[in-house]
Amino acid sequence: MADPMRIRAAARDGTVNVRVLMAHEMETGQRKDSAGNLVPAHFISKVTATHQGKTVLSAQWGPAVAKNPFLEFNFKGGQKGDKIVVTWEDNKGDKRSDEAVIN
Amino acid sequence: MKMPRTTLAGLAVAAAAGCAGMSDQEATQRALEVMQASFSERGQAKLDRLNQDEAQKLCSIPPSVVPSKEVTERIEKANLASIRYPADGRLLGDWRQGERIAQSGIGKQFSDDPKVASGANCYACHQLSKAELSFGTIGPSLYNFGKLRGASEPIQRYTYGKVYNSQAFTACSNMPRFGHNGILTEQQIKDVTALLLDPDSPINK
Amino acid sequence: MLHSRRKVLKSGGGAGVLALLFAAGIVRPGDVLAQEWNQAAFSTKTVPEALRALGATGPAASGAIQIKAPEIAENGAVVPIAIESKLPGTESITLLIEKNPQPLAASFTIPAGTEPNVSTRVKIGESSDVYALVKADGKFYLAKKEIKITLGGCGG
Amino acid sequence: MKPSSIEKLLAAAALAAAALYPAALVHSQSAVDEIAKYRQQLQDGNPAELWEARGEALWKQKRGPKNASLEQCDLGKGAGVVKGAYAELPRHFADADRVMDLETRLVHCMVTLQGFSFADATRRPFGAGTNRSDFEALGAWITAESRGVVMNVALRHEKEKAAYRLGEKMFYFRGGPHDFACATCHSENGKRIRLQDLPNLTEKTGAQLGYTTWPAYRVSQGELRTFQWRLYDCFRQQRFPELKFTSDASIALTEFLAHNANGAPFNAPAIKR
Repeated sequence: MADPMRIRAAARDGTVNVRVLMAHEMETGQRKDSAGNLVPAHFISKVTATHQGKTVLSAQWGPAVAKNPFLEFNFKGGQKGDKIVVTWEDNKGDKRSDEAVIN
Repeated sequence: MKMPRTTLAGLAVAAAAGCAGMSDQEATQRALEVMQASFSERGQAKLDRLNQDEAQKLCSIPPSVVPSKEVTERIEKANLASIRYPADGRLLGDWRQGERIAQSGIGKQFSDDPKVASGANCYACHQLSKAELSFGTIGPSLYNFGKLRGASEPIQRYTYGKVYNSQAFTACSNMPRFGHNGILTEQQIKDVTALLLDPDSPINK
Repeated sequence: MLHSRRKVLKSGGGAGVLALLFAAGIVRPGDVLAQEWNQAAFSTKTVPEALRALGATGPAASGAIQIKAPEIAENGAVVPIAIESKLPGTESITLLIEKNPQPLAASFTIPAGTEPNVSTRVKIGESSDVYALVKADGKFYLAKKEIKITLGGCGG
Repeated sequence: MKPSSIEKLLAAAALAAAALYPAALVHSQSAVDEIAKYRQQLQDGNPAELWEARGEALWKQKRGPKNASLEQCDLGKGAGVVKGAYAELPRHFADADRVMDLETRLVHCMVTLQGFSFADATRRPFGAGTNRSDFEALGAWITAESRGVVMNVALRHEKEKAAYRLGEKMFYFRGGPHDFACATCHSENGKRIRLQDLPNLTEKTGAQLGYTTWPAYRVSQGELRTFQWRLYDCFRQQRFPELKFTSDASIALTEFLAHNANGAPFNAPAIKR
C-alpha cells in the first residue's frame, strides 16, 4: 500500500492553489540494480484532481516525472472548507486517493 | 612547530582541554583508537587505510596552522624522492584520455570495483577547460595551464611530478598524490599531463 | 459510442489512427487523457514522432507560452519545470524533453476554470531542449527552452 | 511532419519566446546564479514531508517484542518530549552513561522500550527505494520538531567535552589513498566542489549553515538522509573504510560539528542536490 500524499490547498482571492507530493519510486525501466538486472518500469501514469466532484486537473505521466512527484496548479471557484480529492494510478494498476480541506 | 591562530575550534578546545584532561598527543592517540574501533573494512577499503604515513600525520592540522620550515622541507624532500618518471622518457600522453580521467571521480572507494580504472576527478577542485561549467574551486584554475607555461622539458617534468606527488612541491597540499599512492597508472598520469600541456587540449584553447 | 471509441483506440493503437481521429474532430485529446494512458505517444523516441502521436500536426511557434525552469540544473534527477500558457482557450499543456529516451514526459488537461499554469519536476538525462506543447482553441502551439544538466558533488 | 521542418519551427519558437520573455533566455548570468535559481525552485515542495509523516506514525506505533511505541523515549528533554530535542543533541545520557546523537538514542529506545536486539534495530540504517529505513523516517519527523529552535549543544559533562575534543581531531585526520580529511573540503571559506558550495565547518557561519540543514532530501538519490548518513558518505568518498552506524567516531564528529553550530536556528529537513 502506497504512502499517503501530502496535499496543500489554499484559497486566495477566489483562486485555489494546490500543491501535491506523492510517494512513488517512478522507476524508468532503464535503471539496473546492483546485480546488473534491469529494474522494471514502475511509475504513476495518471493523476486526477477533483473539487466537489468536478475534475479540476487531469494528467498523464511517463517515467520521466521525478521520483516522489510534485505537482502544483491553480483553479477558480473553490472555497475555504471545501474538499479536494487527488487520485493517482500507476502502470501496475496500483491506486491511491487522498483528500485535503482547502484553507 | 605549529603556530596556532585563534579559531573558533581552537578556542573551544582550549576551554575543553583541561577538563577532558588529555594532552594534545593523548587526544591524537585516543582519536585514532576510537576511529579504529568505529570503522569496518569493506571491499577494497581495509582498516590499514587508517594507518597514517609521516606526511598524513604531520598534515592532520587546521589550514590556519602553518607547519615549520623544517617540517615542510622534510615532507617535500621525502615525497620528491618518491616520484618515478616513466622509463621511456615520454611524459605526454593523450589529452582526450586525460579529459576523461579529469571528469571521473571513481576509484578506491569501498563502493568502487577495484578492476575499473580510477579517475583523477580534477574538475571537482579545478577549473580546466572552458566548456565545463561544473568545476570546483578548492584548487587554483588550471585554464590555459600549458599556454601560460609552454611545454618545455622542465615544465613537463614538473607537471608530471606534481600529479604524481603533489607534496613533493607543496607540503600538506590538499591534492591527492596520484602516482605515489597508486591511484593513477603511469599512462594515466601521462594523459593528464597532456591534458594540461598539449597545445591542442581544450585547456589551452 | 464511448465503448466503440475506446475499442478503436485500443485496436488501432498506432499514432496514425489517433491523428486521423483528432483531425476529423472525432476525438479530442482531453477525452483520451481522461480514459486511456496514451501508450503510443509515451513510447515514441523523438519529438517529431511524439508530436505526431499527439495529433499535433503543424504546431505554431508561440511566445505566449512560458517555460519556467533553471537554465542549469544541479542534478538531472529532479528538474523543476513550470509551464504557463497565455493563449486563450488553453485545453492542454504537454511537456517534452528532446534528449530523453522517450521525449514525452507529462501531459496535463486543463478544464475551464483551471489556470493554464502547471508545475512539476522531471528527470532529464543530459543537457537538452525541452518543449511545451499547448493546445488552445483546437490549435497546437509550441515553445522551447534549453536546460543544461551538470555533474555535481564529489563524483563518486 | 519531417524533422527538418520541426527544427525550423522550434527555432522560431525560441525566437518568439525571447521576444516576449527576454529574461528567460539571457545567457549572461553565471552558472552559479542559475544553480541558485534551481535550488530556489526546489524549496517549495520538499518530499521530506513524506518521511516526516511516516516518522510521526512510526513513533506512535506499538512495535517490537514488547509491543511498545517510542512515545516514552527520552531524547534528552524528558520522556516523550520531541519538540526542540534535536537542537540539544548529541548529549550525555546518564541512563546509558554515553554521549548519544539522535540515531544512537533511537536505537537505545528501540532496545530498551520496544525490546529489539541491537542487531535487529540497526539492520537498515539507510534506505534504498522500497527498502526503507525507520531512522530516516523518525529522523525526518523528530528533527522537523526542532525547526526554528536555536541550536544549543552543551559541553557540560566530561564525556561531552571529550567527544568534542576527539571529534575535532578526527575532523583534521588525513588518511587513505587520497590523503583526505574532513578538513580537506570543509576548512576554508568560499570553496566549492564542482558547483556545490562547501561550508567551512571550522567557523561559526559555515558550521551553522552546514549542520542546521541536515537531515535533507537528496534529489540525486530520491532519499531522505540523516546526519549519520552524511558522515558515512563523506568517509566513503574520503576513501576510508566503512563508518559503523552510531559508532563512537560518528558521535564524536557530530558533537564537534553540532556544538560549532550553536546559536543558529535549526532549519531542516532541507532539500539538497
